[in-house]
Amino acid sequence: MVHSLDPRPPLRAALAALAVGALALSLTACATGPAGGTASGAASDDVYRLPITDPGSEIDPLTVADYNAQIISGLVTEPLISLDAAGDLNPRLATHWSASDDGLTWTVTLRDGAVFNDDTPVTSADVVATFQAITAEDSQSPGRSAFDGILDSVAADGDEAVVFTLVRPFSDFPLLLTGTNTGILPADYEPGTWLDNPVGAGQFLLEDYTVGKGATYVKNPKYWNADAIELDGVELKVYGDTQATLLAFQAGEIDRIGLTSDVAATVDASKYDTISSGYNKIDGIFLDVTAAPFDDPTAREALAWAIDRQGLVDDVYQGNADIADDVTFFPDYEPQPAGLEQREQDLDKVAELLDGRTLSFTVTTDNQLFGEVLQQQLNAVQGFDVDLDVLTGEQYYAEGDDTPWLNAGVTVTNWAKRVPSQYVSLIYAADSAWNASHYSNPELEELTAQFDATTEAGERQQLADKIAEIQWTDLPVIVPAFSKAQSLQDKRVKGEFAGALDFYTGYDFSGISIED
Amino acid sequence: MAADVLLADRVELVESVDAATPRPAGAWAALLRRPTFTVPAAVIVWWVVVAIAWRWLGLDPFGDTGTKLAPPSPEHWFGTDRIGRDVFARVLAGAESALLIGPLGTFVATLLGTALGLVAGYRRGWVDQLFMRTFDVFLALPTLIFLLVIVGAFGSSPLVLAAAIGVLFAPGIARIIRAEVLVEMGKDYVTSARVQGERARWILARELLPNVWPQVAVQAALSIGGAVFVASSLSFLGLAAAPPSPDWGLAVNENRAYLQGAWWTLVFPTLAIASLVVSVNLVADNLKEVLRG
Amino acid sequence: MTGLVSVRGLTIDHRVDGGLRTAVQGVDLDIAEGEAHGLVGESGSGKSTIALVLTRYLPKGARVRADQLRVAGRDVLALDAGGLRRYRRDDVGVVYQEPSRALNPTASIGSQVAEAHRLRGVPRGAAREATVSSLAEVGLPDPDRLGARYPHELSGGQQQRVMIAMALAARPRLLILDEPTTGLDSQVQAEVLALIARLQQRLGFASLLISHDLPLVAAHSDRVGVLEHGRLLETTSSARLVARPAHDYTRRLVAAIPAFDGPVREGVDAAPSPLLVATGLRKRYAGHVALDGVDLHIGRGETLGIVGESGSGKTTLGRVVAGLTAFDGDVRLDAPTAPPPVQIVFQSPDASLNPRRTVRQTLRRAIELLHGDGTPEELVAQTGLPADALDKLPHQLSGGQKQRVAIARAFAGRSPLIVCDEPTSALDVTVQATVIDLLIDLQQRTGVSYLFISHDLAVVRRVSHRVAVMQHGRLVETAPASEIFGGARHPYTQSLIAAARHGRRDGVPAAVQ
Amino acid sequence: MTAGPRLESGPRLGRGPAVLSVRHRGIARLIGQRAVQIPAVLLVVSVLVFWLIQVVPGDPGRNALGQYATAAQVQEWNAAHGLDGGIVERYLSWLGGFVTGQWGTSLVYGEPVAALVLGRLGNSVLLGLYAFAILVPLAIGVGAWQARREGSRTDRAVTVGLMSLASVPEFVVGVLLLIVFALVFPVLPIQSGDAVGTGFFPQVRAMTLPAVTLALGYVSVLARMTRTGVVEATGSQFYRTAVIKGLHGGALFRRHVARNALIPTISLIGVYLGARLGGSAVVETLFGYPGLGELLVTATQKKDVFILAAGVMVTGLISLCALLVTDITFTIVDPRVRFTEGE
Repeated sequence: MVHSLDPRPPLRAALAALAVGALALSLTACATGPAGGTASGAASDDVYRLPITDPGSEIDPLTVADYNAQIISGLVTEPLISLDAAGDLNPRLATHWSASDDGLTWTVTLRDGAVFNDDTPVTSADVVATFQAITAEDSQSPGRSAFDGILDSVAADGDEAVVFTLVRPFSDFPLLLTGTNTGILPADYEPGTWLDNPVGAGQFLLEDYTVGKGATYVKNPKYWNADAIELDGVELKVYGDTQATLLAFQAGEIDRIGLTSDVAATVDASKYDTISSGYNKIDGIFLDVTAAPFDDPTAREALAWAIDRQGLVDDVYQGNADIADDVTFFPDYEPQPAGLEQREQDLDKVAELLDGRTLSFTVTTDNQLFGEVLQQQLNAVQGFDVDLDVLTGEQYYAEGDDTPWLNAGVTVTNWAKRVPSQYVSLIYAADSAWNASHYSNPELEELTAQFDATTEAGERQQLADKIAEIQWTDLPVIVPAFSKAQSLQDKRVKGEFAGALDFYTGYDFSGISIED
Repeated sequence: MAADVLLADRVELVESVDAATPRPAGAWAALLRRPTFTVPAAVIVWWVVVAIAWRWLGLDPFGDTGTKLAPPSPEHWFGTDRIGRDVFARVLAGAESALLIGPLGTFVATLLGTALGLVAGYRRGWVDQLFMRTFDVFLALPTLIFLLVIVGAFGSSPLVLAAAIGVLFAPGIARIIRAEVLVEMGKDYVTSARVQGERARWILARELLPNVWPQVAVQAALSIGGAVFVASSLSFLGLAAAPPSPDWGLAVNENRAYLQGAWWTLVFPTLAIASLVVSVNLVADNLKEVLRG
Repeated sequence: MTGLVSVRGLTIDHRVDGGLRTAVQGVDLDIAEGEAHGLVGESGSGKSTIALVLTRYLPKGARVRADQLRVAGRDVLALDAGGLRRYRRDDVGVVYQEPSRALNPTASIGSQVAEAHRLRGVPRGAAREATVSSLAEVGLPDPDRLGARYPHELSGGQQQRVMIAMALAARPRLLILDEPTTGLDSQVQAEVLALIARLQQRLGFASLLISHDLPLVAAHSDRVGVLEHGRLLETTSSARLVARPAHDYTRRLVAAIPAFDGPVREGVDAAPSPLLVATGLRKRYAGHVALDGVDLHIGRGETLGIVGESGSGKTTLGRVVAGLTAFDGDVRLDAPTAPPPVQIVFQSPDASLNPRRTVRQTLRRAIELLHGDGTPEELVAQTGLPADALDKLPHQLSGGQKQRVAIARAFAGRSPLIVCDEPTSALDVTVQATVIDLLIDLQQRTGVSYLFISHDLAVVRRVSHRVAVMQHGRLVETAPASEIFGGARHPYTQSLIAAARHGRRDGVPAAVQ
Repeated sequence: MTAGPRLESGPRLGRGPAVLSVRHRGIARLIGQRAVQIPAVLLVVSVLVFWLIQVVPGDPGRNALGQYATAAQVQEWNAAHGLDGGIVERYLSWLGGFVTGQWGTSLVYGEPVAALVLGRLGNSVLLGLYAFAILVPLAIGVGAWQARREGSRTDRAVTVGLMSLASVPEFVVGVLLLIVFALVFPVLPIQSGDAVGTGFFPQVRAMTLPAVTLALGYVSVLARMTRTGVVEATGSQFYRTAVIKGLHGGALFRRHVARNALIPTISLIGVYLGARLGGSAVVETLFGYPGLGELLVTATQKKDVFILAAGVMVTGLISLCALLVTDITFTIVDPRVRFTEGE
């Protein structure tokens, strides 16, 4: 440092910085230009822009578990079958499927001419490899659980057909082919390399994925049904915060936002299209039947009658759900169980069942809103003293033998839509790892196996009634509502989504277009 | 050093006899004449009273009033929230948790910081070095990450949170107390005590502590503001108060997406936090001027 | 009236907590061109306030009234902003008590002096040259390079020279000196005052010297005014003031001046076994030698005075003897070690008494620690404190009372040796004398020994049986007081004594008794 | 104040130019000391991070595979990602890798940690610097302006106003800014992340709202500090000297107020800057800005120890270096500062 008689005071430097700052701000203002510029990009191309949250996981179609991670890979890969909005099966890479008479083998015929985006044709070998990878002994794929105890082996039948051999008859087997991680990958796919070479036979090609920012896609010209895809591309944008998503939607930076209470309160829904699709999940209230107070069936029943189901539908699901009756048959499933009384809040019945007792328990969940509303409802009912323990997802689903979601006395856990019998094997079956109620009923399991094995409608109806009655009576799980997906969508988007809005059974943008 | 001077031609009176000595009696009277002290003090008293007394006011911060997201009205002064709870009742009831963790954390911080500062300043040498470098560790750890980890590891009971806030704020207090102790150590009354064969413990507790006490009080007062803010930030991050607690920070977090749609659910808890934090800071400022002369 | 300064009926009130406190009342002041005028008063007398009013630098909340306040032909209270600036720039210069605080610590001294030149329109280059000559003018070494240095890199004396250079840069007609040498060593004090006198002779400005030190003011002023509680008691020629003080208060001030030629204390018997024998004391601080082979001994009931400039090592010597710091060498004390045998009385009772503990608490703890057999009440009585002082905090006592408490604490046990480290330097002159009397009285009653450290030779002369002179960490001369003051052999001792006498202008003390 | 080297008072007889070299030696020694201390502190920090993250609930494998994966699958995944050894062993292997530049692969994203962390760090540093470019002049200006009116109604009103602003959560301020400047008057973008890497002006424009949001929270305390500094400087005896010398206006303020008043403020700026350059999770999340703060929060929640450790190392390094730079600035701005043993 040089000493002079006139040392440069720091203030001058500060003033210089101020000037620079002011300049930067004014330049900033100029740079915005006259147009104002709300909708950045995507004006020239027909790109559908979707908000997602940070997947916080590796992107590999075989092992992705997170919803956002699934969409990132799912736009590129193609399943054998997907579900449409009504819950019906929709052929994709498979064109035809049929079961053997004993229901133990399913043969799936593949579409002719479908190619991966690297130009190699999709063959039965690829399908076999994909399902073998999912169900392998050392598979890390979360999709494996769906096939546990059902799928025995998978083999090619020529180039264009695949034979699935089952352990037991399973009439809803094609539904399993629409599930998690079932996008078909080439036989030589090396796990963990997908982002290096985002291979798939789906509707779009991944152009860029940046962690924390989002992903951009362009239309796959070699898609087997490329003509039906009118979009030039799709853009996924990561938002860390509902507020940010909401603002982005209002500013027209994204085309769609889930219709939640805060969104409904904030935006004028009439300026947008309200779109909805079928059922997507249940939030089950799991009661530990081996521990007080819910080892007592009357306590479980009292609880079931104390819940204001319509209140839950209104407060938790914004009315976008149907009240349920503690059974696992979604309303769009055939057959529907008959003969059960629909439970509604009935305080007299509760008082009678409780007979002066007070049920004290803690509800443990990662679903804050559900927990709060449930607690609020129950604490308003004589005989309930409910505490609430809201955990983060990491805490709730923590690894280990004492993980809260499988061990706490009363838990609220969401389960994506499945077929009724799958729920039985996953959450009612005695040997299931996810049986949070610790419930055991061999009869129910037996009935479910019979149900799976038969395709005869009358028999299925009968079995369904019996299964439902056990679920309704034993009440290890209270199913208060079947939830649906509902979103607001920018009016520039035209067309209807073929499948579910949240793509939980396949990604399908056919028929969607952007109005210029 | 009295800061009662301005850019105009003014000067401190060099000859004033009792310039640097404590002047307790008149000071409090002077405090009570300042609106910048009395108004915030009244706000704090209000919140303290509310924090204790809300239970007996017939307020229900949890129940469903039957109308959701109702704007402020004569029935619901601050409106209702997304599940129909009365925001006014929740804001009043929320004072309890706001006034629990912040002050508790400050207490821990002050205790810890004062003890460390006293010892570091008195012992100097390697003890001092060790403390200073330990404080650097906390400087190097991002606050938020530190809190996330602590809460993740030890839970979010008020005691853990108070301890975490205490550990966060203690280094700052310790540094200031240490500096103060270094100044006091240069004064001859400490030397006197040593010449008379006084034990270190006594010197710390009876000679030094009373003299750094005003600084301790000021630091504590200043920290409360920060601690209340950090505590509500913790709730905001979902690390402290658990639903359905009416905690302000939690309310701000839960309702943040309603700023446009139902501003009352967010604005009133925010104002509550701000009123408390600002009041505590203003009171601390005034205390500082009075206690530090 | 054609004087440079003409003040009539100056009254200054301070607004304090809603009320008014009069700091200065009805003061008249006249200073002729080129005159050296003095103002004397103890702390709180309002003398510094008067100095500030002359520059119209008014304290906050101060109310000034004056029938007339003219300096250099300007009506100071009526000046507009520009006029005030010109007046301050051109007509007055001020030198303050603490140059270390009066100089901007973050600006080089050259730039601060240059400012004074630049303000008068001197161009940059010329200002730099003018600065160098200003610094040379006040006798600073190597003025070319000194300008790049910062205030803290200079000694107190050098800093004060810089202040003088700055104040005189504009060649003002009035130089106000507000306690300009307080806190400086006597030798430096003498040099600075001599410098001012020289410059005044050469440049012909008038000066207003303000101080609590009556001999100093009398020695350097033509006329002196005496202030007490904001009132001007008398203004008269300095010789007359000391010889025939008209006012009671002035008489007391004069009487309190430590005599420089009264009888010195007789040496006590050189007992066969001295209380303390120290040999070969050495102490270094970070490369700087504080003690360099000091040998000394102190007899029982004896006072050994230590004199020397600041930095000579005398305070370190006191700390070594009190066992407060590590050192090389040997200190043998012929006394049990159990209750600490050496106590200290410090310079500033403000710092040496814990401000948060009452007198009773302080004394009771001291009695406990020193195994004394008295009570706080007895100690208070012995040291001439009022009984009601016991339950007061230090700030509720006057400076002299505080020092008595500190002394009482040192006497709480039966410590055979007390180190007095400049015990009177922070006190007003009238109080100094009584504190010294108390120390002597206590020594006579208890037979305690003192190691009495002071830069004030008059005080040392008054209390010491023997005197040791320190310079650069060594004792250059140790001899009975009568010898030292009767005709010192060592040239350094001689120069110290000369400087001390100069500060009192030889004729003046002679007039006192 | 905080962290500054101790002031040593008392006159010191220097020897001309030697004084300068003494100061330079002081800086060199300071850097030398810190060069030893900083790695030591960081080492302790890394041990802490590794140890504490163990006790945080959650499991990387479970996180990656979701709730429907079996325990065996989760164990498999963890083993495949090197999470099955003892903690000491894993720490040492991480440390060895970190020192040699092999920062490992993210457990959450499966991408190289170094690229992820350093890329995000760059963004955060940019944002932090921008925020400070706004904050520092603003706070100093406001503080000085307040000092001029010290004790007045406006002074108090500004104090209370800034304090209130500082006690309103960042995201409330941020959302209000977004509503005004991005929705009602759409001059600035909602999401700042899109503009990253698109050139200087678009990026500055996109970063403006988050930077302003970050800056506003700190204005209060910095302005207060500046105000106190100015008030103290103008009450000082050297200020009196300067006034009586006849100095006035800008020269008076510049030479005798500014530098002295800002000395305490500098240390505060240093500490804040050090903390801010490491990113702010809340603001980054709200504005969709890909910064390090947000990444580290995710890493903590998902127990990605590799990202967390690397992230904390770099932010820690920045904090400590900011402190070092602050201390060096101290010695340059305040000629009184000298170094004593151990500081």
